[in-house]
Amino acid sequence: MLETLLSPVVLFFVLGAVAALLRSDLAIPEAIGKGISLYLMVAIGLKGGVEVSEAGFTFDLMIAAVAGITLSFLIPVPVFLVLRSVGRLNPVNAAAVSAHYGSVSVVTFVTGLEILTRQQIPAAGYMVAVLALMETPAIISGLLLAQRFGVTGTRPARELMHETLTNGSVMLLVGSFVIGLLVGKSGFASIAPVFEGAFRGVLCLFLLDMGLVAAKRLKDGRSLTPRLIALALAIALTNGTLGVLLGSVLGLDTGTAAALGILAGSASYIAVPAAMRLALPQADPGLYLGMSLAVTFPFNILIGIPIYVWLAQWVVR
Amino acid sequence: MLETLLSPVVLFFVLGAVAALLRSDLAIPEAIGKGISLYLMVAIGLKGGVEVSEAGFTFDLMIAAVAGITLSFLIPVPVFLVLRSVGRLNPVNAAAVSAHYGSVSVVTFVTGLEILTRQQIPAAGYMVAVLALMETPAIISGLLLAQRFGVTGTRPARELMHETLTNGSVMLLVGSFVIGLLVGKSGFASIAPVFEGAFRGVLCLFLLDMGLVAAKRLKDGRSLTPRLIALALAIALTNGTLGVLLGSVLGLDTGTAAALGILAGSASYIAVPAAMRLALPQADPGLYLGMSLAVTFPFNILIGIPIYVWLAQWVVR
Amino acid sequence: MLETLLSPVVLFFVLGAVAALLRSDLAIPEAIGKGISLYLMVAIGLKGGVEVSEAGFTFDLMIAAVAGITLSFLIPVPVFLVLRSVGRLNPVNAAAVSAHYGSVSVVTFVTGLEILTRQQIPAAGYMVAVLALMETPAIISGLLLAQRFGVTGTRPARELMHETLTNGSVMLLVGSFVIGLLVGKSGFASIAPVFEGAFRGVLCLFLLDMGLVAAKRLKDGRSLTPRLIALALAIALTNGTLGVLLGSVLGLDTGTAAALGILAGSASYIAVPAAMRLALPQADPGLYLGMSLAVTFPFNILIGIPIYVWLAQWVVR
Amino acid sequence: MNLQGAERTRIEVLVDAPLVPELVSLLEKHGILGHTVMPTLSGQGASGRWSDDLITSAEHKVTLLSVAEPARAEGFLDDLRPLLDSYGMVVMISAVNVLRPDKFS
Amino acid sequence: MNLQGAERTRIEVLVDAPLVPELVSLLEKHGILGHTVMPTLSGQGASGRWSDDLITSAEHKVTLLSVAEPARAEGFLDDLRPLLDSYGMVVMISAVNVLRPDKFS
Amino acid sequence: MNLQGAERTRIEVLVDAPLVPELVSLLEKHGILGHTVMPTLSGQGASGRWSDDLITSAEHKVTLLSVAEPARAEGFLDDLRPLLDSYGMVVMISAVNVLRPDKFS
Ligand SMILES: Nc1ncnc2c1ncn2[C@@H]1O[C@H](COP(=O)(O)O)[C@@H](O)[C@H]1O
Ligand SMILES: Nc1ncnc2c1ncn2[C@@H]1O[C@H](COP(=O)(O)O)[C@@H](O)[C@H]1O
Ligand SMILES: Nc1ncnc2c1ncn2[C@@H]1O[C@H](COP(=O)(O)O)[C@@H](O)[C@H]1O
Ligand code: NA
Ligand code: NA
Ligand code: NA
Repeated sequence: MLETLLSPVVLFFVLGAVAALLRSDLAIPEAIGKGISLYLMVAIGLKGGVEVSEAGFTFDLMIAAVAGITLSFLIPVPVFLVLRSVGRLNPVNAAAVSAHYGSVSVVTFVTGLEILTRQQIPAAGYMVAVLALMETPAIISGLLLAQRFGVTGTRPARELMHETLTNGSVMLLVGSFVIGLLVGKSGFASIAPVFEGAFRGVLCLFLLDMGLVAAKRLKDGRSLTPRLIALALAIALTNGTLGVLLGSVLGLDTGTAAALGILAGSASYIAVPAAMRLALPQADPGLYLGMSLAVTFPFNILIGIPIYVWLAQWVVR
Repeated sequence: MLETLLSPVVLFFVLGAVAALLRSDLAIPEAIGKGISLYLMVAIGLKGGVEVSEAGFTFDLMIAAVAGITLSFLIPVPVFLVLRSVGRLNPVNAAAVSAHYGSVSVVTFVTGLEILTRQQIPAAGYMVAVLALMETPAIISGLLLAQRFGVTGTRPARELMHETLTNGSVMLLVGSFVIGLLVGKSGFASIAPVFEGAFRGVLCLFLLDMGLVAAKRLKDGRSLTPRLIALALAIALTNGTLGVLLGSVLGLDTGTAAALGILAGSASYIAVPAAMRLALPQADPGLYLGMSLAVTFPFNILIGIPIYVWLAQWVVR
Repeated sequence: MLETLLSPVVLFFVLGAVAALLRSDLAIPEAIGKGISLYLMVAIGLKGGVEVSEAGFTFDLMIAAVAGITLSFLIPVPVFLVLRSVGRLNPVNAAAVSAHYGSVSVVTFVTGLEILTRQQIPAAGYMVAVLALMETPAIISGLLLAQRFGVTGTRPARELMHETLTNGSVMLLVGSFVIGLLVGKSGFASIAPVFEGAFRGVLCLFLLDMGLVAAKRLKDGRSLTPRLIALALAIALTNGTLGVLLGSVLGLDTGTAAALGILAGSASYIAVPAAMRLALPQADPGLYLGMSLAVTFPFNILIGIPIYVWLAQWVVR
Repeated sequence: MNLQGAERTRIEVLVDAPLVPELVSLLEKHGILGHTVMPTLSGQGASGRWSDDLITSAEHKVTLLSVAEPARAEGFLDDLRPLLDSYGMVVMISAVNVLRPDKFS
Repeated sequence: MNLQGAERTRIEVLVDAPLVPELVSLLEKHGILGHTVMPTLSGQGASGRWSDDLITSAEHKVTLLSVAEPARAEGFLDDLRPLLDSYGMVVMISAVNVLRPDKFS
Repeated sequence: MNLQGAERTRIEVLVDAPLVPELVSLLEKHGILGHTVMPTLSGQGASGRWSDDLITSAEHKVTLLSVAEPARAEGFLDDLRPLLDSYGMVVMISAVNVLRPDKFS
């Protein structure tokens, strides 16, 4: 675990967090942060596509895809119930937060892949497809939960469906994955210096930014109570463990099962907040962004990922 | 041609266009798009300069330069007449649009170079200088045409001349070309990872952005009629064919003749619109940007370039 | 010296300056310029840290550190006196300007390192740490000088201290240096393509931007008189010479003594102006930015650095 | 002071970026076909401080400016009122004079 | 309401970025030596929707703000009128109070 | 014109970015707890032209907007006056109507 903490990627996250906690004026311009996050999605999509173009569509791929979609759909239900009872949230806030935990965080996933590669137990390339598939089902679950409790969203279901499926990050991930599939290893070679060679370095800069943003949000403490912070940790850990165990039961290899755990344990802070702000404007964005971005995200980067990886090594024979 | 369509660069253009047509919220921050376009101009300028520093100033270079300048000066005249008669545009709009078609598109040129290199018929390095030389003469033609038809620009000729010659993209192209000439192959080596190694990958990201922008503009359909769309296609095809034939007659090699065709067939959407907005504010920007950016640009990327290349292979013995 | 001027890095600076002097509309988006400057600080910090992790904490390092801090503290005093008497500035402006000359310019330093490397007399890696250490003491000196002359800053000393030490560029340099130390050469390998391979190319783009900004400011000529311009040159040259001589006396090697001269001769235009705007709002930013950014910076890039390097080669036996 | 032009109502709404299309639809429903969106950097209100980090755009705030014929502005504002609390908007209304008043009907 | 400061005319012009230097010259011609330019993100009007893509700056819109002495503002606006249609500008005029009124002559 | 909502004082201050926290403290001292900061691109005044290059943020200007209860605004402006010259600020004051007036006390 110390080894994980000494990866440059994680150290830059810590540097960003420390700068924010010391109230430094260090700040990455918005456009740069946004640009890097688009780059990361293209790079990860391409990489997954190229890998699947090599390995072909396997049975494992299908299993993992079904598992991912199922997790994304179902995780919001218990999370919602816990947030209502233990977290004392009203239905609309509980529904909004639960959708975040069913969905996934691209950067947590990417950091996890880095750490798996460093430990020489790489995850299968098709997990990028699983990542893309897991982004949206949770949004539907969350809205159905809100509806069951009498909260009607402001937007017709069809429109919302369209917005969710054409969400920028989903389109970019899926599109790049398809391009990777089409061009294969040979076509990828000429653009590899940018999308493969530069990947880790750029990821460092992005995690610096994420460290700043997450810590600043934690410090401002908008809407976060100790009770909710504890829940944000417990939910991540439970979902992550669930993901690893499911992966192991389904016969995925160590790295791939760990990746499924990382996906299950992570919470969205790009696609889902945007959808929720639109679909459930009554819900408090300070609450759902606080839990996913300021608590669960740093937890996963620093502690969660090492735990899920260790667990996968232990349970996958 | 299918091979062309399967180049990553073109596929990212298609991805951007698809995202925009599906009304995705995918968007590249302005600053990033602008930054990448500056990078591309520096990279292409340097590359051209280094190549000319190797090959020396040849007779071919001079021939191509004169051909390019002539094309840029003369193309606006027939285009203007067609836009007036077939396109039914008023003089000021016809003049503004014709200047765009006499000038050139850097990204179309760069994408063409990529495809020529993939097909192992590279264009001569000096074509970058020709590109820079072709940017501005068409602006003068366009304004002279407007003047002949009683439209007086708002700005004194001298000021306009200065603004056109010191236009950011012209200065960057020419400046980088000169730097490439001065430092030569050995001086370039230390900066090659950025300006050569990363070139194709960055171009992918830029074409993703161009796809988004072009398709969004086509969808909004400002000022574009079917008749004008047809003209935007026909003018590009005619000019491109003309360029290739001229290159062939002048004895340029296959790749270089194709590049001259690509330049002639392309239409400006950076330098010329900025100049026209200033010099002929009465002209409709929705019209000239619609034709050059939303119709001619995608046409050239997807269909025009392969045609010009194929034509060059056929006519250059 | 001609050789220095023909380095791509310096040529791009000249291109930017020429574009600005010709009143070109060439402009690098703010966010890109800011992003690149953050990148450069991370890259230089990492590089220094990795080198020190290889070489260990040596006696030379400590000597250079003490020398650097001392220079940063003391340089403002004579500079203040000269600005008062020869420059005829009022106390608050003289104090603000003097703080800039005690502190350092990261980009001047980086450009100097490039040139030293090209001439095969590289500076020691620990000079990055010295760079970071020299950023802030001058701010304190400047404020003490202002205070002695009856100018009370608007901010309590403790707050100001905190702001200066947690200044973004200081934190980034120090943080990246520490990360470089922790991960060492092996951990750095995976991110080297971004932070080492791309370094020179990105530096070219940044100096293009700096050329634009510096020349535009010189042209606008806000608050700059010929007398102040002459002083800005003389102060830089004197401090630079002082730095080289001190380095030589202390037994540093040629490249390292030259680097100390470059640091001493350079003037801050990022950290110190921000601090002064806050601490001495009565001081004229047009004045201190004009002298440091529009005069001293270009002077050092084009003339100062070659002189300090040549001097170091001459005095260090 | 006597200003040139014709008087119209200037409506400025500080609102989270994802909600802008909703408000534009509402404007159009009342026949107000022109608007401009402008950026913001940071702010502070009852619900705390924020600054644009753009990792997520869910809380990214923008200003929607629309100059409208007074009667239509009234109608729009009436429809806007019930949304104010859940959308967390700040609404400013003032009089402004415009040239070419026919453009702002 | 009784506001501090002295009354001046506030002129806001929404205009394509390349045309700003023209307007600044026009301001200066009328002795109005101060202005500030502010960014915009997107908009909609009679000539359709736009949003800043900055591939080309020809249609990139900005807001030019100038606070001026009323008589000078009148003169400027009179000269501006004939350009309104071809330049496609939106002009807003209102009264504003300023501190240090001598700065806004 | 008869506008909806309750009248408040709208204060806009054009100021160098590093000084914003100072002004926010001053606002808070007078019980004005809401504000929004907006970007600018370039400008011109008595001290010359500037445009954002952001190599250094020392002269980077922003607009600080705050809508406040008139009496509190008065107090804030009184405290602001002595800083005007050294800080080089431009201050605009106008009346504006707001919905949910309790938010702008
Ligand atoms: N009095 C005010 N003046 C200007 N902007 C305000 C004011 N109050 C609130 N805001 C802005 O509106 C946002 C949301 O306000 P609130 O809902 O009170 O948290 C704040 O973050 C500010 O950007
Ligand atoms: N009523 C309005 N309120 C605010 N902005 C407007 C209005 N009408 C037009 N605009 C802005 O002015 C631009 C040009 O308007 P138009 O010339 O009508 O297309 C639009 O794209 C909007 O950004
Ligand atoms: N009359 C004005 N109208 C709008 N903005 C102004 C005006 N005067 C000054 N400014 C802005 O305030 C800044 C500082 O003004 P000054 O202190 O006069 O140089 C200028 O650079 C402009 O951005
Ligand atoms: Na999850
Ligand atoms: Na052409
Ligand atoms: Na110094």
